[in-house]
Amino acid sequence: MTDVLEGADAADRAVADIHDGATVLIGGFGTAGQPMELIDALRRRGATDLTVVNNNAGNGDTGLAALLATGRVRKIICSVPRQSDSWVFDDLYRSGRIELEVVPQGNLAERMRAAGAGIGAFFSPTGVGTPLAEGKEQRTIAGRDYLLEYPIRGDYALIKAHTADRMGNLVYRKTARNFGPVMATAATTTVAQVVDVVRTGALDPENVVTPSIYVDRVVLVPPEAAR
Amino acid sequence: MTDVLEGADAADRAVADIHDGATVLIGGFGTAGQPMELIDALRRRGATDLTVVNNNAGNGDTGLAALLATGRVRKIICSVPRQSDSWVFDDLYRSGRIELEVVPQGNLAERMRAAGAGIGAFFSPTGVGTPLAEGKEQRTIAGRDYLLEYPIRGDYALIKAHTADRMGNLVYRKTARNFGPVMATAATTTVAQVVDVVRTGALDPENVVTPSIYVDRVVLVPPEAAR
Amino acid sequence: MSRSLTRGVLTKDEIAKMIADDIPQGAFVNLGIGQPTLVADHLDLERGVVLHTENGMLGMGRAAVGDEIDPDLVNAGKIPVVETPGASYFHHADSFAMMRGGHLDVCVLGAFQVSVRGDLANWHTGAEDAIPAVGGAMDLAIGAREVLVMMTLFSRDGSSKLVPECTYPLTGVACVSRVYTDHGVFEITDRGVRVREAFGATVDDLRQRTGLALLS
Amino acid sequence: MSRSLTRGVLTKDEIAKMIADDIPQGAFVNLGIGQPTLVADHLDLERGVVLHTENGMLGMGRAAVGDEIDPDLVNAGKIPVVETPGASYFHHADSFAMMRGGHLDVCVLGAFQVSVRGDLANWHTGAEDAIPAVGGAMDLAIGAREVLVMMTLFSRDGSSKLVPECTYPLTGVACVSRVYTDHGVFEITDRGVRVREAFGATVDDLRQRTGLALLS
Repeated sequence: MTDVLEGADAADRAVADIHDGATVLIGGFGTAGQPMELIDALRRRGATDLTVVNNNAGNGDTGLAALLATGRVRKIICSVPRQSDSWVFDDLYRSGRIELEVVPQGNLAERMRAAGAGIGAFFSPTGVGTPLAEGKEQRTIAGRDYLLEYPIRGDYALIKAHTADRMGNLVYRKTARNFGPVMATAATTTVAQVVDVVRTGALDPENVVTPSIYVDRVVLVPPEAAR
Repeated sequence: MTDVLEGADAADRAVADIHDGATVLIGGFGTAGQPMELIDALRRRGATDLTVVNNNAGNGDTGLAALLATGRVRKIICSVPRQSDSWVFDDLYRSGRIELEVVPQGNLAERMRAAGAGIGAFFSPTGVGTPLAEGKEQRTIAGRDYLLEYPIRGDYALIKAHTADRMGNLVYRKTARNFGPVMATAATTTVAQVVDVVRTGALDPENVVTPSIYVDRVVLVPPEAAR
Repeated sequence: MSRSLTRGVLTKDEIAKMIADDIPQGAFVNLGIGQPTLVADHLDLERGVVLHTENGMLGMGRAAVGDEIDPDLVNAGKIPVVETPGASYFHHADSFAMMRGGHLDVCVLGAFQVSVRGDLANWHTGAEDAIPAVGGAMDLAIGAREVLVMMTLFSRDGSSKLVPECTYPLTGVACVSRVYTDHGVFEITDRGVRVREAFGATVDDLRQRTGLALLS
Repeated sequence: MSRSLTRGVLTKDEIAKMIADDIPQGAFVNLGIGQPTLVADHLDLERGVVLHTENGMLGMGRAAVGDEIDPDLVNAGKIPVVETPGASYFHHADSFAMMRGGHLDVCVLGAFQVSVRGDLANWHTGAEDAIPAVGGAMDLAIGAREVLVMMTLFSRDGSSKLVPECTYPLTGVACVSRVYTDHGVFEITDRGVRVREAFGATVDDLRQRTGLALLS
């Protein structure tokens, strides 16, 4: 059953049980699909020793970067940590205050998909013969080389969708969809912020992207409340 | 680029290059999503020594059962061969005229998904400790047992969707979706029969289920032409 | 070892109702092919239970009648059904990912045999000339968080279907958590099989008839 | 070994146009971040080329301007773009499945180095204090049917970026099929690197300057 949370403190209530040491999958590709209000609430929550999974490692001084700046993220798993405006992460990394696991973007997505789909591990074609193959089991199958990759599971997923119905079915908008549907399947508890909540039955069943079974909490962040 | 074929002989033209020895993935779960006109065209085509992948092994005397009855299918890979009306298959099987690989339905879907996604093999939770585990590599990962499963690729996929646009983007209808989107990704050449073809741009990009990249040929079978 | 003990005390519908009553509010549930589909008739939809069908749907409703019948909308048994508000459709790989990824709260399956440690045999009689058909049973057995079995306690020849070790080929290992039968409800626990309820028989009767050291 | 040979003869736009002209009709194409995005400006959309972007879209159009800018519609470089008729959106796992499954006809990537056997190095300089960022480069390198590289032939220090063996950490092994540079176009073949075209230099000039036994 999905809880639909509304009101000024909805985001804070939605992340209130995220515990120290939790692994948190955070959606978004750059700012598209990034659940800003949920990340801010997680920062206010104050849980420490977190592992964060995101495509990037924060941009500028807001959102994920602001969370990293608190020093409460022990490790980040991402494909593109360094960017022109990733100074918060860069500083933490260079001073040895954050652990980094760089994962090719396709493996990042597929490893979370595997977690959600009950796959124990899979042989991936990506990264063979590169430094990222170090320590990984390699196998030749039907004449091609693969590396064995393991699932990435989250205790929580914080994602951004566009519209939810009251049951928790989700649809997304354009390329803001990105990691959201995959992360929703890979976490024990999935929290989705949306700009609109509609009555159950208002979404066409053919067009639901994330079925309600994957969504535990919906947080309504109307456009005027979003930054 | 997707070819859109129309007219009385469209289905025949769409399967005209299916060669002896081909592996053909055929969509459908029972009759829902079963591409009847394409199967009939494949039967008329006369290619022999085929391997067919379908959830079932034919029902009654039409469609897949009629194809099997020609004796031109060497092997069938499916999850539910025997049903109350699978007499054509039953007879072929009992008289040793067809080879059978029984695959749990989830492995059937996931093995085709793996073929489409470039995965070399994957550790599946299904079938451990059962007769279907025989001969398979077993491994314990994080305390759970898995079996190694390999991709199922098709030379051709014959599927049924509801509507295509001129570029080959597809949408399906209700539970007739079933194996179609997965098979479309797993075959070298995908042929989709549809009841309607619309102009490019008429399908909402948010709601496309099978992107055009996976579709090589669209065959228009208007409702009045379908049985 | 009377005939009356072999014949069930509860009807299929009564067993189905008992299972339905045990399904928690808001659960996501898959009902296997055959007898378990009867459970749907007893589910109070007000309690927000959502039915999954392996052929790509959440929010499956009851059997379709009359004009509702649509060949594109069927359940795992290929019976036409209806759609409920809040339903969604997805393809087969996504449907089984949902199942195998542990997202379904409950599934209800029929069985030929269940062992005291929860092994399930429900896909193959083991007969030499039988054509095996596994469908989604093995995926459900390992995928759902709780696997409930609905079956008669005794087979037609009078032998118990709750057994020390399955003699039929297995569907899944140590996967069943509770067995609903016409003679009683059995919990599979780490310490053994516990009789939760017995109908028309004492636990001792059931011990004698099944030959199992049932806990009470 | 003149300065004029180190400075390219072709501009980035001219290289991009050459690549665009070589992309077959109806191809599904991914353009990497940075210089390769210039190729989009030279693609004749009448030829039915469809652009894929790793962040979940087929049918990506040109950069968005003015009111077209939508923060929910960006390319892999996070630049706002527009959508073309026949576009589709999908999630990240589906997007990379499309890439890794070998469904893209062509991708165009930048490079630090390409080896004579087609090894690609474009993600990491190997410097001790560099923070590595791999993105989707390794997936594209092994996924696209044809991997084209767009780069200057020489680095700022004058050394050839087409090399006998990459000294930078690899992105992919034996994956590049053709290299477009400001001095020439190079085909990676089983027998070695063949100069398809040379600009403002003879093949011998290029042999001498790169130190490679180039085929002509």
